[in-house]
Amino acid sequence: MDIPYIVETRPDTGLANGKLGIWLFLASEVMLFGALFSTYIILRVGAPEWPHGELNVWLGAGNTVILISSSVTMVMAWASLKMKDWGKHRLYLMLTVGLALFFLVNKYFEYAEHVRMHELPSHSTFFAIYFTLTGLHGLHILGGVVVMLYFLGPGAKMWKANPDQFTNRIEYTGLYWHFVDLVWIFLFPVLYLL
Amino acid sequence: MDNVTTHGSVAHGHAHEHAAHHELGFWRKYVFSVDHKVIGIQYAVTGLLFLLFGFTLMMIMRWQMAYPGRPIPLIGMWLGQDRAPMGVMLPEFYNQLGAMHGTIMVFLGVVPLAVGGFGNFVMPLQIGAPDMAFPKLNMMSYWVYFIGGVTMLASFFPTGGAAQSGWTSYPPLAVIAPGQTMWLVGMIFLITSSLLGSVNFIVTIVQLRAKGLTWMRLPFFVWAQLVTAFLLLLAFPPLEAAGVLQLMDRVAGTSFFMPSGLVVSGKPLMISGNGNPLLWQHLFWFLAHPEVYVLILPAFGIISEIIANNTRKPLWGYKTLVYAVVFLGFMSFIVWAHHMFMTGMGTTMSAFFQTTTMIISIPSVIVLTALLLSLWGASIRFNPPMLFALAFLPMFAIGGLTGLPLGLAPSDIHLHDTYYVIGHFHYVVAPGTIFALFGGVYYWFPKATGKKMNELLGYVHFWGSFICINLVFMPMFIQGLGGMNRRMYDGGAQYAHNAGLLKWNLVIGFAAWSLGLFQIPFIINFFSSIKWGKAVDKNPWEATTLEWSAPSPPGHGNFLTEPVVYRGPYEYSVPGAARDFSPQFEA
Amino acid sequence: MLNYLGLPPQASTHAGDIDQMIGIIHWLMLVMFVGWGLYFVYVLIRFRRGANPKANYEGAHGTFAKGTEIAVVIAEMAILLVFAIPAWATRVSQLPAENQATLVRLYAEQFAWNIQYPGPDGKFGRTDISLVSADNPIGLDRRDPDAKDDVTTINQLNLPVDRPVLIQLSSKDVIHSFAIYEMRVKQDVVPGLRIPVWFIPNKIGAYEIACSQLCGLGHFRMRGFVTVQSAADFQKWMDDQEKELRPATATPTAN
Amino acid sequence: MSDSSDIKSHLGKYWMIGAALLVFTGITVAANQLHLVVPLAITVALVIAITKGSMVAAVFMHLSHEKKWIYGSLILTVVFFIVLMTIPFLTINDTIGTPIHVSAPEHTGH
Ligand code: HEA
Ligand code: HEA
Ligand code: CUA
Ligand SMILES: [Cu+2]
Repeated sequence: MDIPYIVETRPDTGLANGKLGIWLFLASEVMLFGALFSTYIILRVGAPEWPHGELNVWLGAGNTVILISSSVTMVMAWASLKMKDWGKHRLYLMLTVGLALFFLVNKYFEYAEHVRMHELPSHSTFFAIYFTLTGLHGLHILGGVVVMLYFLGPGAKMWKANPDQFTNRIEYTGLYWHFVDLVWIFLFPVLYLL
Repeated sequence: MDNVTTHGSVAHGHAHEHAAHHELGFWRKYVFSVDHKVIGIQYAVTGLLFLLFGFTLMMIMRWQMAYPGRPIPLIGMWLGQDRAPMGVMLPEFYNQLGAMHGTIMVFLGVVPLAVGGFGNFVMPLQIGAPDMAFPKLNMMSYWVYFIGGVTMLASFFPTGGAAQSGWTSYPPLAVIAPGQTMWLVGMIFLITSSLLGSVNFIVTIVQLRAKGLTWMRLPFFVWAQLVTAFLLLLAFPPLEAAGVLQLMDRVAGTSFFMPSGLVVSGKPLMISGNGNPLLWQHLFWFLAHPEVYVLILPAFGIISEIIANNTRKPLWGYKTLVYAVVFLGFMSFIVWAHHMFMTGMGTTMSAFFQTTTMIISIPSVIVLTALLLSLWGASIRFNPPMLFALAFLPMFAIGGLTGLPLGLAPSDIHLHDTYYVIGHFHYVVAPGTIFALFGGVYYWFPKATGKKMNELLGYVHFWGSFICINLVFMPMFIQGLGGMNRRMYDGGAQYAHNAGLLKWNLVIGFAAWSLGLFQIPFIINFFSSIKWGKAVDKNPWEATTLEWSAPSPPGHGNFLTEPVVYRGPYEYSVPGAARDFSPQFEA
Repeated sequence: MLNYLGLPPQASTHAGDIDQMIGIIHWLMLVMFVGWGLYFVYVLIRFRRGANPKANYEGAHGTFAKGTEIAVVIAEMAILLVFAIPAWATRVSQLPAENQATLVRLYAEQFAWNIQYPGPDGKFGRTDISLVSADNPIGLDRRDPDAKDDVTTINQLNLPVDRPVLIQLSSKDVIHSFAIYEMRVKQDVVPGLRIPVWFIPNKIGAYEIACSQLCGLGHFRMRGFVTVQSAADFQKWMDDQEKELRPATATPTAN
Repeated sequence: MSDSSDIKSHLGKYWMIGAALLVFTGITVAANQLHLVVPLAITVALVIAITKGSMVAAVFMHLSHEKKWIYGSLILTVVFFIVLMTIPFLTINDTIGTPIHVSAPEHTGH
């Protein structure tokens, strides 16, 4: 017997295995970031004062724009596969990777500036939570980049052998990617603006 | 009956096909296997070894408590100068043993055995699936767990030794004490492993149920695993976050859990401050309370299977049992701060947590009542698995009932952090969960190996363990009510008010070491039965659930024909049926 | 019941209430355990394979289970509403007025209890962590007028009998827990917070402070002593302490 | 969502949502330049963030039409997420202790 419902959906749940799996994984991620946001609230309310304007709003806003754009290119990369347009898919996926790297480079300059100013995590609880939240988020971006590079490189072979399964994989990668974007949508106002 | 013969003949044809298809080398077959049965056995054996190791740590500690300051016999001289100079245990080593005993038992022993082992091996078989939904992820879960375990073990060796701030790792102590960094890294691996595993479990149960296996036909064990997986999935991430934060406090000099103005051994601590030590406790117990139900739910599942099988009748109130554990799982997320009543909690929140704690005791009462009523009208076979399952009931009852005075904040004032708490939870986890796990080993051993374990050795193991374990944990209630604190290097000998309670330390010590001796028949039985045990066919217990329709041991892909389910899980002694069991898999 | 439970002797006014709760809940536990236990033993004998070779598919009937479950719910809710929540409210929220009580500050550290009495003026002197030293463990600023008459001790807590005691707990380093078993008080000492705990000792005698939260390798020996005295004895002790203080404050401190 | 003609009709929507997200980002930043009082600023920023988040989830992640197991798991997650956001906070604030504010010792880690 082979494992069923890898590509086709199970009639009574209407789902393929991977779809449910990735959503459950995202559920656990929600709780992971939830704990950090909870930490943020408790530390902020308990602090005698909370710094304002320590971060560069324009860099943050720029990175928001980059991530939102990458979400659009990601969904287009999947939609192109659905329409069997391999060339477009490659283009959009590469664009997504490019935007993700752009984000990381931006983040690198931001970090470097803080380090230069001796604004390290040990400086205050604000910088502690700032570095932890954005660092963890950055690791998620990096993870996404690795996965997308895999699908641009060795993983792409599957398109020939099993296009439906490949499309599903891109869809799941997309779900993850949109989630990472979604986290940033909250991180940006919470850390940069408030 | 002719059903069985058809299966048999089919078995032949398929067996050849499989042999030809899947010729894997030794490494892929037994070490880096993606087969849920192999992974399940890997988890189970690793978990058992960790249980034995965790127990050994405790036997050493009980020596120090029974005879404070006397050299440890046999192994004392081997422990080294920074642990036990001249064989006499140092306080810091005692604290390391305590913290690691708790951590190892919970995260490296019971959970891997109950979820990773039994869950992995039995659950796919019981739902008629060929494997887990994501076999490679399954293999990864095991190896990530393995790395976490090795990290924990290795943490004993660097200078400073292992973690010594209790399994609860409360900061600021945990941030300033040695040994904690490796503990945190190990925990992050273990949590990751559990998260991967829980995704796999839920998807498998939701997606891979065999034809005809509706939700209300699921064996109760599968329900228990499903709820457990949700607890792991949603409760563990906050501890992962908390672990990262504590790691930052240790290595990056942050102050998430460190308030301002700390003075350690006379010197002000150079940190930015403004952190909150209670924040850790919230994040820790947000996991750790659901975690204790992770320890008990699989045990409920195992003993339900064994009891139904050996009473030869359906479980009483199957649906009620299912609703009760689902409710239990849900409630377990909102009771955690009953571990924190003494942290200065006000009336409102303490009333909230006392109320939820009392509410959560109700589903446990319902589960126990249903299992007890299942015995009425039964025809009970007292074989080793059944003895362990039956003993579970009153033992869990003692553990559960003693949770009630702890759940009421005013009585917790007296009992908090005394041996009463130690007694409470060991009754649920040791003669409770561990007994259920022993029962499960005896019960599913034939499925995993095709051999039955020796019954006589089983009886010796059961009665010896049953008597000794009660002698270990019952006196702890006396000590706790008398006001003896837990985590005492000298067993509480410093305090005058403990004077009358110290004699129990001797009783407990001897009982614990005897308990250790009574595990020898089990270990012998376990390994020798693999080779010399009585060979059995695929359904030696005459059971009804799906795993017993597969060959023992099941081959790759588990079932010879696609299983179809025709009825509920516990159709024993159906009036008018030819035999006293009507399996799910027979039309 | 209480005698059988082996609780330590009671030495504060509220100890009886807490013990009563512990007693009642243990009665409930005992009834449940013995009731179900008798049933359990009975079924094991009555329905063993030898005595009942053929199991009954239907099994138990009736509403017995529901009845017991409802009884348990009612009992638990009664204990919760009648005893537990009100008892907690009086224990933690209704503190005695500071001038009606013996006021004490307690600074826990690895592994000792540092005690500060406000002295006759009833005011605690300023403390500052930069002043902490071996012979001034709490960093008391003796130049502060409020601090001049403050009595400090280590591990020795003297209290007058029959008068409310209000202790303000704080910690210099890690979490400790302040417990006096005979008084039925226990309160974690959390760094960064000053947490009050109160009780009325009603029996003259010697007791121990037990640290009940793992606080490092010396946790097991972090013991303090409590002496509950008659009001006169306590006053005398306090006067002696003040006398010892005077020469020390008279000579200007070199700093 | 299976055949390609179906997908085509969605493409426009994806671009539209992307554009809307960018506009909202602009609004957040603009609102920030107004220097509103803190509670109002928090409300505005969070309302916008929640709107943006819902758009990503509903459209890009197709949550507007999913299957019941996914909704079920997510509802459970959201419930516990809310618990995690509120109850530790409420408990830490319902304390009989009072915070001791000490200025931190001069920091050497600079
Ligand atoms: C498997 C593990 C497990 C389980 C199931 C439980 C179950 C319960 N626990 Fe326990 N608990 C722990 C593991 C567990 N606990 C651990 C590990 C700790 C300590 C951690 C640490 O500090 O290190 C702890 C600590 C702990 C505390 C904190 C104490 C303190 O530190 O001061 C509290 C307080 O409320 C508590 C309450 C409860 C309650 C109310 C239940 C309820 O769910 C119990 C409900 C069950 C019943 C009410 C029994 C029903 C009985 C019958 C129907 C009678 C039948 C009779 C016969 C068969 C004869 N537990
Ligand atoms: C699942 C959890 C679990 C389990 C099963 C146990 C089991 C036992 N525990 Fe433990 N314990 C904890 C979790 C657990 N404990 C925790 C969390 C703490 C708190 C730590 C802290 O303070 O931070 C604690 C603390 C604790 C203390 C208090 C120490 C102190 O406060 O200083 C004591 C004291 O006696 C104790 C004793 C025991 C004993 C005698 C057993 C016995 O029941 C052990 C019995 C074990 C077996 C019988 C296993 C045998 C295994 C085999 C035979 C395997 C064979 C192998 C093969 C076949 C391959 N434990
Ligand atoms: Cu101080 Cu334990
Ligand atoms: Cu709990």
